[in-house]
Amino acid sequence: MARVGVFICHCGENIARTVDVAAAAAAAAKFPGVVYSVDYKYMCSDPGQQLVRKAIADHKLTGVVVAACSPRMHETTFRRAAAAAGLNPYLLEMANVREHCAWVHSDRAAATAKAIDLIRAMVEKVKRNRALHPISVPVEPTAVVIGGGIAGIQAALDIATGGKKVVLIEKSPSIGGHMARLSETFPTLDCSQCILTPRMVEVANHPNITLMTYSEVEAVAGFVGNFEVTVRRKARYVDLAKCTGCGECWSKCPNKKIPSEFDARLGNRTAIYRVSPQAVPNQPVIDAQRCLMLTKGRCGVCAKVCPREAINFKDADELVKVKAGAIVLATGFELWDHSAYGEYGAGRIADVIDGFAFERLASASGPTSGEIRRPSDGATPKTVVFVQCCGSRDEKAGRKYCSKICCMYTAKHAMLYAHKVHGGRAVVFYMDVRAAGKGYDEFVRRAVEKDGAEYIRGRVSKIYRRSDGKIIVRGADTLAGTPVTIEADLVVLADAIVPRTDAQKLARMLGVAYDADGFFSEAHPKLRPVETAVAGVYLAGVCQGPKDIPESVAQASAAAAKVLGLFARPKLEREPVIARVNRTTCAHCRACINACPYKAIEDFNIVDRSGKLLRVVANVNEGLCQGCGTCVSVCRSKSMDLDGFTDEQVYLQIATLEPEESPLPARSSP
Amino acid sequence: MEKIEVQTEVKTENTREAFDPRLVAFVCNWCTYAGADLAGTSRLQYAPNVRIIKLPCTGRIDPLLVLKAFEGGADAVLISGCHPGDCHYTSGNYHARRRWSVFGKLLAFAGIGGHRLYFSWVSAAEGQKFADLINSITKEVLAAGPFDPINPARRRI
Amino acid sequence: MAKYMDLMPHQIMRLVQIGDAPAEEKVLGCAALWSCAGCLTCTQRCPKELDPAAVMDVLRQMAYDRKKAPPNQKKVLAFHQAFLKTVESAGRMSEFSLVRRYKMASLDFMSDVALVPAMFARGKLKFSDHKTPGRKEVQRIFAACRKKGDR
Amino acid sequence: MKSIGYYPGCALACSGIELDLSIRALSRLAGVELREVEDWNCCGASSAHSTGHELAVALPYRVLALAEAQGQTELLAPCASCFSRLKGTLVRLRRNPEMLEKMAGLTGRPCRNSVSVVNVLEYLSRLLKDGLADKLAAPLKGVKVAAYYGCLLSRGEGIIEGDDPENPTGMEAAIRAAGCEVVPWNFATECCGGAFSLAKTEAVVDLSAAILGDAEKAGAQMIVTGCPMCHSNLDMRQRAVNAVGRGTRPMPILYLSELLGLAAGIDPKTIGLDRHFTDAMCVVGRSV
Repeated sequence: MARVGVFICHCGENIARTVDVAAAAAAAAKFPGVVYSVDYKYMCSDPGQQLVRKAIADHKLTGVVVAACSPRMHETTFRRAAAAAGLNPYLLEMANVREHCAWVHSDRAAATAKAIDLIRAMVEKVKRNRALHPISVPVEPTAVVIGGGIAGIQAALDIATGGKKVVLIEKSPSIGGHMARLSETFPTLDCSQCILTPRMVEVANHPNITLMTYSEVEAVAGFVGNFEVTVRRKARYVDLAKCTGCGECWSKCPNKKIPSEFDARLGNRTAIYRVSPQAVPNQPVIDAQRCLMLTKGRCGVCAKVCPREAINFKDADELVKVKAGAIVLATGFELWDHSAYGEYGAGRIADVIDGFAFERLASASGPTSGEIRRPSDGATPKTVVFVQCCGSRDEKAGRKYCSKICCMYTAKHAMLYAHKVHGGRAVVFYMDVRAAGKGYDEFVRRAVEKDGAEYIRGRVSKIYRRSDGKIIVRGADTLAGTPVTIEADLVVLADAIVPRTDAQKLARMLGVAYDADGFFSEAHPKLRPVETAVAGVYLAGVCQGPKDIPESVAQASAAAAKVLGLFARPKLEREPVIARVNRTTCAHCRACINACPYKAIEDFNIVDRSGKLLRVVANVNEGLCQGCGTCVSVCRSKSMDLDGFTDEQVYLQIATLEPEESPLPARSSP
Repeated sequence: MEKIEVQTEVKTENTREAFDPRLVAFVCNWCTYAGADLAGTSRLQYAPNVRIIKLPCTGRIDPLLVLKAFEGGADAVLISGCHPGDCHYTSGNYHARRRWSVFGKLLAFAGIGGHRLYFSWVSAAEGQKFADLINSITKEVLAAGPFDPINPARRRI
Repeated sequence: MAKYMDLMPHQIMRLVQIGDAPAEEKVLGCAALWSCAGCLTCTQRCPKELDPAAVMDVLRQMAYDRKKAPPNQKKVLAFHQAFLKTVESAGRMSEFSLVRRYKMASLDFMSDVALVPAMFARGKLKFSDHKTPGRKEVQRIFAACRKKGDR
Repeated sequence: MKSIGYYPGCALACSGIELDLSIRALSRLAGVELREVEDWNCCGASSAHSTGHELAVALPYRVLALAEAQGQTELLAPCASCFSRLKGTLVRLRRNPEMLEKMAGLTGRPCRNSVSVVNVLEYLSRLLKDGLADKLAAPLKGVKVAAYYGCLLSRGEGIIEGDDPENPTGMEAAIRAAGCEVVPWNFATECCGGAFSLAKTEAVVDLSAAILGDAEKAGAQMIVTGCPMCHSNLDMRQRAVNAVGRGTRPMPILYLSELLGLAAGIDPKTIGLDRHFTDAMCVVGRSV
C-alpha cells in the first residue's frame, strides 16, 4: 500500500497569498494513500528539506509530492533530499502550484481549488512511480574530429593538449582547409599561411593526435561515450611510412596540365601531387582519375624515380574502425556555384571569378606569385568590380541568410588590389556593409578612405563580356537613384557560403539536426551553441553557420572544452527517463524503430537455449534513448512505455479531473 | 423520442449557467511547460480552468491520452509543444503534428470537433502566448458549452 | 528601360511602402510608369521575390484613372487609347486604324510616314479594319469594365 | 498531336504575317490541323493592362472561354505578347476562382478555365519531336544564329515553365535541328522596347541597336526570334539604327518557324521571307 507524503510550500507569500495552503494540506491529507500532509513557509530551505527527510523516515513514505515552485527550479533539490533520506529520488514528484497556479490567478478560492487538483494529480501519479536508477555509461576518452580546417585543427590541438587522444579525419590529402588558401586575413592583413602552418605542423607532430587525411567517415554507430566511427581511408598509392616528400615523383610526372583545385583552377598540378607546398602531411597522393598508370596501365614514371620505393599502384581503400567517446563536427563550407546566376554569365566568363580565385591571385604562393592577373589573358586588370551578396540574402537563389564574411573579405580584396596594382580602380557593389567586429568597420573605412575603393550601394543586374574583352557590369546606384555601367577587366563575385554538399549525409548518420540551409543545428541557440541535440556530438566552425576565422577558432576551443569536460569522468550518468519494451506483447512491427529520432531502438532476437531464433522484438538501447516517448505513441500493440511518464501514470493523472465526490448520475434510459 | 430531445435541451441550458469548463493541456517539458512557467514568473493572469499534464515531448502524446481526457471529464484538450524545427528531440513535434492532422479529423467525424481539440506551438519564450491561448480557449469552450451535454451533472461545481 | 525613367523601380517600390499623400503624388505623377515596357526583368531579379512589374501595372492603372500621367508621356497614353479604341470598335486591333488614331491623338504626324508604303507592299498594313463578328460583345465588355472603373 | 486550337492574334494578320504563314506551313507539313478560335478578339496586349485591371483580364478571358466552348483543350498562341496575356490570365484565374466567377458574369460566358496555352517555342519543339525533325531536308549548314528570346518568351512566373529565365535554352535544339550553329551572346533576354515602337521610338532604336550590335560582335549571321514585337522592332528599325550611327551590317531577323520552314525546304515566299524590311532572302541566296 502506498504511503505518500505531501509537502506544501508557502514560498514566503508567493504561494500562500493566493492559495490557502492550510486548506490544501488538509484536503491532501484526505486523499487515498496520503499518510502525511504538511505546509511550511520555505520548503526549499534547510529546515524545509529537513522536514521532508524526517517525514520520509518517520512515516516510512513510499512516495513524496512537493507542491511548490516549478520542477525546473527545485526538483533536483528535493530529489537529493529524498535520496539523503534513503528514498529513491524518482519516487518524488513536484506539483507546480507557484508558476502554474498562485502566480497566474488572483481568485483565492479558484486558485486553492486548482492547487488541490494539481496536488491530487501528482499524488495519483507518484503512487505509480517506480524506483529508477541513473544510467551509467562508460566513456572512451578519445575524440574524433571530422574536418581538418582551422576549426578542426584548433579543436584537435586543444583536446590533445588537454591530455586526451584525438583522431582527426580530413577528406582531402592535406589538412589546412580553406584558410590555407587565403592570401592575407582581415582586419590585420597578416599572412594566412604564416599563422596557420605552425598549427598544421603541430597537429602532425602531436603525440595525442592521430591524423587520417584522405579519409572520409563512412558510418557512425553507438552513442555518447561509446561511438564507433567507420572511416574509409582512400587509396593514396603512396606509402606515407616510406615517402620523404622529396618531390622527384611530381617533378617527373608527365601529366602536368590538371587544373589545381587548391588554386581555384587558375594553376595546374600533376597527377601525383601535393595539395600545396605547405601540405600536412607533406607527402603526395596520386589522383587515380588522372594517373596514366592507373587509368591506362602505362607510365609508372613516379615509381621508377622514387628512391624509397614508396609508390604502390596496388593500394586500395581501407575501412578503419575508430572508437571514440565524443565527436566534433568541423566540416566547414564551400562556396555556392554562381553559374546558377544566368545574368552573371552563368559561370562561362573566365574573368568573372569567385573570392577564392582572387585569394589565389593575391597569394604570394599562388599561380601568379601574387600578381593580380586576370585568367583569360594574363593582363593586369585596370578596373576590378567586386559584387557582394552573390547568392546570399537572395530568396530567389534560395538563400535568405547573410554569409557574414563577404563584406570583410571584399574590403580586404579591394585593399590588396590597391596595394598591388597602383592606379587601378576597385568598385564594390554592396547591399549593406556588415562589418561588426573588433576593428572591422575601421578596416572597411580604410579600404574606402585610404585605398580608394569605390563603394556603390546597389545590386548588379547583368554581367557580360563585350567582344573587346571588357566585362560590362550593369547595376543600380540606389543612393544616387541611377543605373550604372562599369567597364571592368575582372569581376569578383562574393559567392554565398554554403555547407559542404555531403554534410547532410554526415548529419543523418549522426542524427544531428540541420536547418533549412543545411547548416548543423546547435542544441540551443543561446546557451548551448557548441553542442548538438545528440549527446557527445559537438560543433566547430562554419558547418554550424557562417563565421570568420576568430569565431571558428573560439567555437572550436569551446567544443574542445566540452569534450574535455565529458572525458573528465570515467563514467557518464544520465536521467533514467527511457523507453521500455514489453517483449511478450511486442509484435515487431518496427513502427518504433522507424519513429525513433536517435536510432535507439533495434531488433532483438529471442533465442531458445540451443540458439534457435524464436522471435524478433524491439529493444531499447539505454545509452542512446533520450526519453522523448515518440515510440510509445506509435506503438500499435501498446508494448512500449516510458519510464517516469508511463501510460498508467498519465491515465491516473487524468482520472483525478473528475472529483470523486460527484459521482455520475445514472443516465435515464430512453 | 421527442420528449428526450426536449429534456436534453433544458438540461443543457441549466448546465451552461453553472458551467465551469475544464481544459486539459498536454504539454512538452522543454517548450510549452517552460512557456507556462514564464507566464508565471511574468505574473500573467489567465483563466484557472486549465490542468497541465507534463510529458517529455509532444511526440509522446498518444491519441488515447486525449480520448482518456475527454472520457475523464475534459471539455477541451490542448496539445502544445515546441515550434517546428525546435523540438528538443529533433522530430517529436513533427510526429505529433502529423498525428493530430489525421486524428483531429477522425475526432471531428466522431462528433468531437470544433472547440474541443486544440493544437499549438508555444516556445519557452512565449509566456504571453500561453496565457492568451488559455484565455481564448476557455472563452471558446464556455461558448460551446460542456462536452457531452447529455451528461449535465458532469461539470457542476 | 530604366535609363529612360525619372524614378528607378526600387524608388517606386520605396514610395509605395511610404504610402503617404506626397509619396502617392510623386509615384502616380512620375514618367517612369509610362516608360515600363513590362519586360518583367525586375520581378525576375528581385532577391526578395517581390513583383515590381505587377505593382507598376497597378500604379499605371491608378494614374490612368486619376489622369495623373505627366504631359511629356502623352504619346504613350495616346498609343494606349488609340489601341483600345481600335479594339473596342472592331474587336481586334488593326495596324492602320491604330496608327491613324494614334497620329490624330498624338499630333505626331510625320514620324514613320516613310515606312507606310513599304508596309503596304509587304502586306503588313491593310486599310480595312479587322472586324470580328462578336465585336458587339467586346464593346459590352469594354462598357462593363468602364462602369466598374467609374465606381 | 493531330490538331491544336489556334489563336493567331491581331499582329499575325498584318505586321507579323510571316509568323502566321510559317506556322501554318510547318503545321501543314507536320500534318497538324490548326483549328482557329472562331470569333476571337484582341487579347488587349500591354495597352489593356496599362490602363485597366479588369479589361486586361476580361479580353483574354473571352478568348479562353470561346476556345473552351469550341471544344478545344490546347491553344497555340504564337505571338509572345498574346501568349503572355492568355497564359497569365489562365494562371491568375486558376489561383483566384472568385475572379473566374466575376469574369463569367462580366462577359456572359461561363468558363471552367480548362484550356491550356502553348507558346511558339513549345509548339515547334513538339512538332520536331513528333517527326518534323526528320523532314528537315534542306538544313542551313553552318549558319551562325543568335537565339533571341526577349522578355515574354523567357520570363513570367508560372507562365514560362521548364527553362532558366536568365539563361534560356528552349530555342537551341530547334536551331541546331535546322542545321545552324548557336552562337553564345549576351543579349538573348534583353528587352527591345516592346510596344513602345511608336510612342518611344528613340528608346526602341537605342535598345534594338544594342541587341543588333552584340549579335554582330558575337559573329551571328542572323537573329532568330519567336515574338512579333521583337521581330518588327529589330527588323523594321534597322534603318533607324543606321540613321543614329549605330548600324551594323544588315542583320536578317527570322522567326524560328521561318528558319525551320527553310530547313524543311518550304518555298521562302510561302513563309513570307520576302516580306521583311531587312533583306532575309539572302539567307537562301536569293534577292527579294
